[in-house]
Amino acid sequence: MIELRNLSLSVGDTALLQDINLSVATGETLALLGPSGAGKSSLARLLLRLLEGQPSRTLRHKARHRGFHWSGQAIVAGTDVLSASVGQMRHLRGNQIGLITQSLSDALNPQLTMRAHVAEVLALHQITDITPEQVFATFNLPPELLERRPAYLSGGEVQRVLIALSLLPKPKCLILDEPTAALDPANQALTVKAMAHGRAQRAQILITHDPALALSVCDHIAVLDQGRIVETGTPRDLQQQPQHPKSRAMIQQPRDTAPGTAAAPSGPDVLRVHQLSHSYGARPVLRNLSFSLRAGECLAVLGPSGCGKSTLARLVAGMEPLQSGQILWSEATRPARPSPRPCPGPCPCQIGYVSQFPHRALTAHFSVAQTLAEALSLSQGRLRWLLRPRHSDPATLTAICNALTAVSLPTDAPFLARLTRDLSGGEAQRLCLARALLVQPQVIIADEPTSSLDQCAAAEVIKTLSDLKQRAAISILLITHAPAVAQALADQQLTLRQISPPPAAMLRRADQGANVEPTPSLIHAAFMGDRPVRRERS
Amino acid sequence: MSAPTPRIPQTITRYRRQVLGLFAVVILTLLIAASDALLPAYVTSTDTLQPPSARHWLGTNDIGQSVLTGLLRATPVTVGLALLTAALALLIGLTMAGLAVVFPKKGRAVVLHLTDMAEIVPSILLLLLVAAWHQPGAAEIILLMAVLTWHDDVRILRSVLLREIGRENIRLARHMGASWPYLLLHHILPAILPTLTGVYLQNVVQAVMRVAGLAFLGLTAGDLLTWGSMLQDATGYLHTPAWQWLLLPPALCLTGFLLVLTTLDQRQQRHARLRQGANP
Amino acid sequence: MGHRLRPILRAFGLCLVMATQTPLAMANPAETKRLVISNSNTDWGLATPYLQARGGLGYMLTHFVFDNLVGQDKSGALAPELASSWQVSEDGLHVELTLDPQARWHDGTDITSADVAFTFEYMAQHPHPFVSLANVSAIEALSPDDLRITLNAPDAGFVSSVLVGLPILPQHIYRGQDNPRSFSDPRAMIGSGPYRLSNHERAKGRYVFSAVENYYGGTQKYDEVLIAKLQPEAAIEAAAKGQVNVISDLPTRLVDYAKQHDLQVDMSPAGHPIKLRFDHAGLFSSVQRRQALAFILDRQALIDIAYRGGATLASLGYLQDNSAWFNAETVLQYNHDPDKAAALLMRSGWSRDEASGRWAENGSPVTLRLITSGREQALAQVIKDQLDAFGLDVSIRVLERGALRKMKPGEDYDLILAGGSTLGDPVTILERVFGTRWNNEQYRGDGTLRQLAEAQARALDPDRRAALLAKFQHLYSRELPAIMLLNVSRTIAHDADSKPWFFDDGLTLGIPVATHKYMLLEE
Amino acid sequence: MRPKAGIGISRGKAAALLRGLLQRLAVFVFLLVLMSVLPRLLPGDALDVLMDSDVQRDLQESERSALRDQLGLGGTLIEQVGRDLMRLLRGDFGYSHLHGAPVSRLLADALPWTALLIALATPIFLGVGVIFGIEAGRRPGARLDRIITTAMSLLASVPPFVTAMALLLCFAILWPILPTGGAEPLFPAEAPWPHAREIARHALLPACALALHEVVRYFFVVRGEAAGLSRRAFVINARSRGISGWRERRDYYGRNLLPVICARLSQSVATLFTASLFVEVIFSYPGVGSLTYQAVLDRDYALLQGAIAVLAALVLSLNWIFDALTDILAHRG
Repeated sequence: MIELRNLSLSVGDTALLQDINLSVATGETLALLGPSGAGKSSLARLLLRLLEGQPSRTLRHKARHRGFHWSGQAIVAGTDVLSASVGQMRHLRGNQIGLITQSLSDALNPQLTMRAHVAEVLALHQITDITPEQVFATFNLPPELLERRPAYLSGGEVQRVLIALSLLPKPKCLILDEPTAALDPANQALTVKAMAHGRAQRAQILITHDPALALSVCDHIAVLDQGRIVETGTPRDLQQQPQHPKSRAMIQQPRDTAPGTAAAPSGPDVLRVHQLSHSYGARPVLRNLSFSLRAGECLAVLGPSGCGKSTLARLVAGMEPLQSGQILWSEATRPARPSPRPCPGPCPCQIGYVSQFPHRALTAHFSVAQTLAEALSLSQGRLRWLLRPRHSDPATLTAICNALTAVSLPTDAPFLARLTRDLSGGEAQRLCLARALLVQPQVIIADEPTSSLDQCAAAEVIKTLSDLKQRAAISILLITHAPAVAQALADQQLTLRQISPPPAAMLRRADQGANVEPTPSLIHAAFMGDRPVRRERS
Repeated sequence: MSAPTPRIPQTITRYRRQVLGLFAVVILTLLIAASDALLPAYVTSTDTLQPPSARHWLGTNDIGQSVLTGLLRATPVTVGLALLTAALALLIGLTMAGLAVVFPKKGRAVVLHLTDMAEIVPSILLLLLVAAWHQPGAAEIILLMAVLTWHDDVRILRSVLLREIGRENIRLARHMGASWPYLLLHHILPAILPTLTGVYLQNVVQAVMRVAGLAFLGLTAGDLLTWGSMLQDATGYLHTPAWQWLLLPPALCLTGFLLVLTTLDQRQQRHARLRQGANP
Repeated sequence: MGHRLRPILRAFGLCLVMATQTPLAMANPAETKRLVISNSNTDWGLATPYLQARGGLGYMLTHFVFDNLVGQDKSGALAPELASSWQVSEDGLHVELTLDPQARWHDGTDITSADVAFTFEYMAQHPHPFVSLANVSAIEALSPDDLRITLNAPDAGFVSSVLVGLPILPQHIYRGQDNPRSFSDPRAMIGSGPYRLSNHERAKGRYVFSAVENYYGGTQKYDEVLIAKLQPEAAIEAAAKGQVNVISDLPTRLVDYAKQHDLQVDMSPAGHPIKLRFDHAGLFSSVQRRQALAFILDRQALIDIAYRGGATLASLGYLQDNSAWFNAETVLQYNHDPDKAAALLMRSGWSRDEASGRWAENGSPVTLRLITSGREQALAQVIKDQLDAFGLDVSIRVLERGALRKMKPGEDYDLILAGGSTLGDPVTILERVFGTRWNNEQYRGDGTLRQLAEAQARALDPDRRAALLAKFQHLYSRELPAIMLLNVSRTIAHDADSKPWFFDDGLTLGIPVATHKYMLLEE
Repeated sequence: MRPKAGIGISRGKAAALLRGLLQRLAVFVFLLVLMSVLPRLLPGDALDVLMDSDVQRDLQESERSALRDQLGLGGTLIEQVGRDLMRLLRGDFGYSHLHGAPVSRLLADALPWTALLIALATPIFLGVGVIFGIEAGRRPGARLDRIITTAMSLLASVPPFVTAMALLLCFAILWPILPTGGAEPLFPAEAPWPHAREIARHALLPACALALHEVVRYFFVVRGEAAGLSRRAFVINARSRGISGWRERRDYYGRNLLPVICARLSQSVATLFTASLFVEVIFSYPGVGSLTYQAVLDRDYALLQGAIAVLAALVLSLNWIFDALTDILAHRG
């Protein structure tokens, strides 16, 4: 059984988990549900003491210590793992506690065959009554996999091998860290089945951000928000009467997914896209796409990842050369005063582009004022060859402050002098918006403006965008995969579909298998943001 | 809206490290220029192989020159040689990396192949060959070493340049009409400065080692006084007590300088990592 | 990881086997009488006239294996070697020789006058690096043991340079060899000397010579002579253990170290003075400036600083005290005297700036360009400091010897600092002082000095020759075609038993090597 | 390395290998031409250098040109360079007039000694570098890591020839337990084992100096990689399965570091030769390094050319082999 008492975990000055109290009895499975990046995986590693760091109490200068530190108690299989010696831990690992982690591409030693992996664990725990073949048979794994290296296994197979390896010594406690996160539904089902193997004899903690999985597999669910457990309960309780707003947001499926109200202003078209097609090499991305955008209107383009949304945004913004089709702008978007330098590309200057990753779109060593001053100079064609734009003259300063006010950012001197790399994600995205506004745009093209932001920041940005739309009558072309965002902003929606299955699947040569159904995962994406980019070894 | 008149704390503080570095380089250059006048003459005398004394603090060498004077005179030469060699190598490397980035496909392949080939040339053989031909003086050493080491920098600089140029901020600014020179000066160079500094420091370490090695083998011009050539002078006296004042001072100087460089390099790396870590 | 180490271990084993299988030089140290000579230099080539390395030691090795016609006795006087007697005719144009009838090649063949005649002809085609046969007009074998050499012009030094220097080749082996420089088979090393090269390991720089049986010239003292390449420090340690008998090139800095190890150290001037030579067409065409330079330089200080006891003051009259023709009385002395030097320079047209004390010619400051090779670099530095203190700027260029020889006087330098031999028969003066090669002094003057040198080379009467040479030395020290700065000492260390043999005037042609082959023979 | 089922060299890999080979060939030819041209641009021709002696008599111009032809030094620059290249292509490395021996024989005498040094040094630096690197990188930031890394940083700041001199000074002069130089005593023992022992005694210090030079590089490479590995999922999974100790170090770190070590070895080939040059000069060890160095000092161009040709061929081909090996190993993951 597992019992956590007042467990806190922090890295550097940032607290990841605070006062976690949990207890899981043998035969029970507890789901720890929470957004990505909240320290759940660190908790899993901490319970096996695989985290490089030290207990807080031995730490004099907390702030100076950059690694992990923790406090509290975690009793796993009768031992407080937080204060256990190295020798004790070595004995506990594998024997008493098992861990199954989320990263599948790299979960097994690339240099060893499956047989070597199994044999290693058998030898380590002195299990003699079972052969590797029997192990594989038990876990529904084809015996020919035994001679392969991990690179030649599919994600589902790797996950099952991992489970088999963890369950072989019959641990009393098992921690599952997002075991199905990277799997397709068929493999998810197989994995869930494998997990159920002998579960009556052990206590399990399932760490996940997928409420569906938590609801279907677990006996109890603990909802984690900002490092604290906000609610615990059985799946049924939580599904029917969630107490905490966060858990409600997380667990309850959004009911109304109907398109937004058709209160669209009927202005003239500012942008008309006609028969647009685009492909990268032999891979078609867009085919015969046509739509139009009216003045003061927000058009949301929805669709799963990889369906060409971002390409569309870049094409419309003129950042990528047009291959076939037409993008037509109305006269209103032409620059009011003649620019001394013609804009590159077919599009006019008076559009603003807001990108998915605000920090990538900003120059890290520029201050807020410099960023805006540069954009202002560029839009006016005043930028000299090598001179850095000045921002101390009153006209520039006023323009900068106006733009910042428009996106609800402060205009005080310290903020103006802050480097963009020190801004939070929401601030940075709003700064991008402010920069876009300086061009006095008729149209703003926003490419996934909220997807890399946390919920608060996303809300701020959405609010800013809708303000802009209403007050400044700016047309917005919103590219998003989140229906919630589209719903909040858009007057019209357009959904793109993938033209052909994506050639790059998550594992080399592994089963590319079933196409992921878009709807449920899209809903998650709206809350969780994109899954962190998988670390691929170069 | 109130009209704030923010005074923005400016460049000096932000680029303190760079400014300090520049300052150090200027001072060093001045010192090198003035060292001849400032330092006592490095003359021969009949006090040969004297142990350290009040008159000669670090003793004298086999032709009666004061080791301390020699050390002081060799310092700007050794350090200057290393810094300049490293700078030239970095410049060539950066140019090649830049070419590999901007050239179209064919040209890029040529540049990269050239780098590959430079990488596999066994540089010591080339050095021996050239040294047999002509013992290089200061200018030749700088040129030779730079030509033999620039390839180390190309790959890393190229990847950094590619990363920076491919970044959205550059693309956006370019789209808004910024010129390449402007982008290079204000967006790209400051962004790759930490990498450049790191590469430069490692170049310096390499240059110190190589120049000292060449001088130690006695393959540099005879009148070029460096720590390496002082070590070379000491080799004949290992069997006499004179090694204590002939060998140790230049060896310690060399080691100390390298230690300072590696420490700087490590700090710089840690700094860069921290900054990267703070802003994913 | 085991399988990865295996090839490495295998290679390692192979290396060990290869290293252990190198032939063992010493069969039975107890029974063999052996002399071990160490030298720190590299390979000296093979012991044949065409394969020997360029340095003196190479010649010495050849000398162990190949006898010449005439040798020297312990005092340096001419002595029979292959030729038991020789006679120079009155007019100096004919030399008649009788060969030692006992002399045999190492393969047992008799040495005849035909071999000698063949050698002269062969060497005319394939020039010997050290000996010129240009003056020989004919050679005829009168009988198997008698022959006559005819010269184009009388040559006072013919016997003491050509006959003493030229190794004789076996006709039956060298006939038909078109390229003797690549003829390196063991037969090329069949000679007439007391030893034969029995083993040579290049990588270790080791030569083993073993005594030839029934050598006609006497009995060998040692059964084996081993020449080993060893750093002097290591050689001293080996000598202390009794493994090395003679250290043939001991650096001065190690003299005390050698003495601490109970070795005897012999030092004597090598007859290779370091000279300061001039660009006679340029700044130093004036004899006053050359003399002034001789007054400026404190030669004793040069020795004390740059050589620290490893050199002595050289005679300024060209010939050094180890020459039989040396005459100290007539040579002028230039003691360190800046005032005299200043006066001489003033007279030569240079002026001294009162404030800075620097010298100038027609108002522009004088900078002397001094070139030298790496060997004399320290000395050049000291000279520069001395001239600098006097007010003359010097720029030093250190050049590799190949480059040095291509430097042109006037264009590239005003002064050259280089060593040069004064050993051997004084006929060599003609070339060394007046020749035009890079290491000659290239002196012209008013011709008097040259006439003297030519006259002594033709003078067959020793007394007359001595008088002429005395006059030459006087004139040389006055005109100073070059300033003989100092005479570097050769230093050897040896144990109590072995007695290295010094010739004051060097080995045969003037090679300053202490280990003459006669030290290897019973007296 | 046994090729494992399903792993072959793909066509792309083969093309890359071939390209590497061609590049190395180009570099090799470039070096050959350079070393053939450079000495000939030097003031003072080879004949002068060969005949440089005080007792050398003056040769007539006819004698000189005859001698030049005989020594194969005649002709225009292009002719001479062409002749050199043809000769080298035939496998004839030329003839050192200074040593009076074919260059190939000189090199054959010297190469085994250098090989011995490298063979002795390789296990030392590989062993120490890899073991310490893994120990430090297994738990980055831990006390052991800090201690080892600091020590290695210190060692890295000492130029290799200073280390070598320090070793010489400490163990051969101040505390003379090992010989100061050479590869063998003057009179080697006759029996093979004592002889081998003597050789090993002589090789110990130079081999250590050589190894110290490389240990630092390997340590930092291995530590960095091991630190990366210790953050990777499979290592964490393995630890969570209870795998630790020797098995973890060997199967999880060692095996996965193999490509990196191999890649490093390919770079090491050249640096080892460089280092052995210094070491051999300092310990007056009769290997290729000191032979080449002496050739530089003597301006023995024939020997220098031959030595550089052989060394370059060795370095380039070894380096190619290691690169290919690295590719194959990296292919596995």
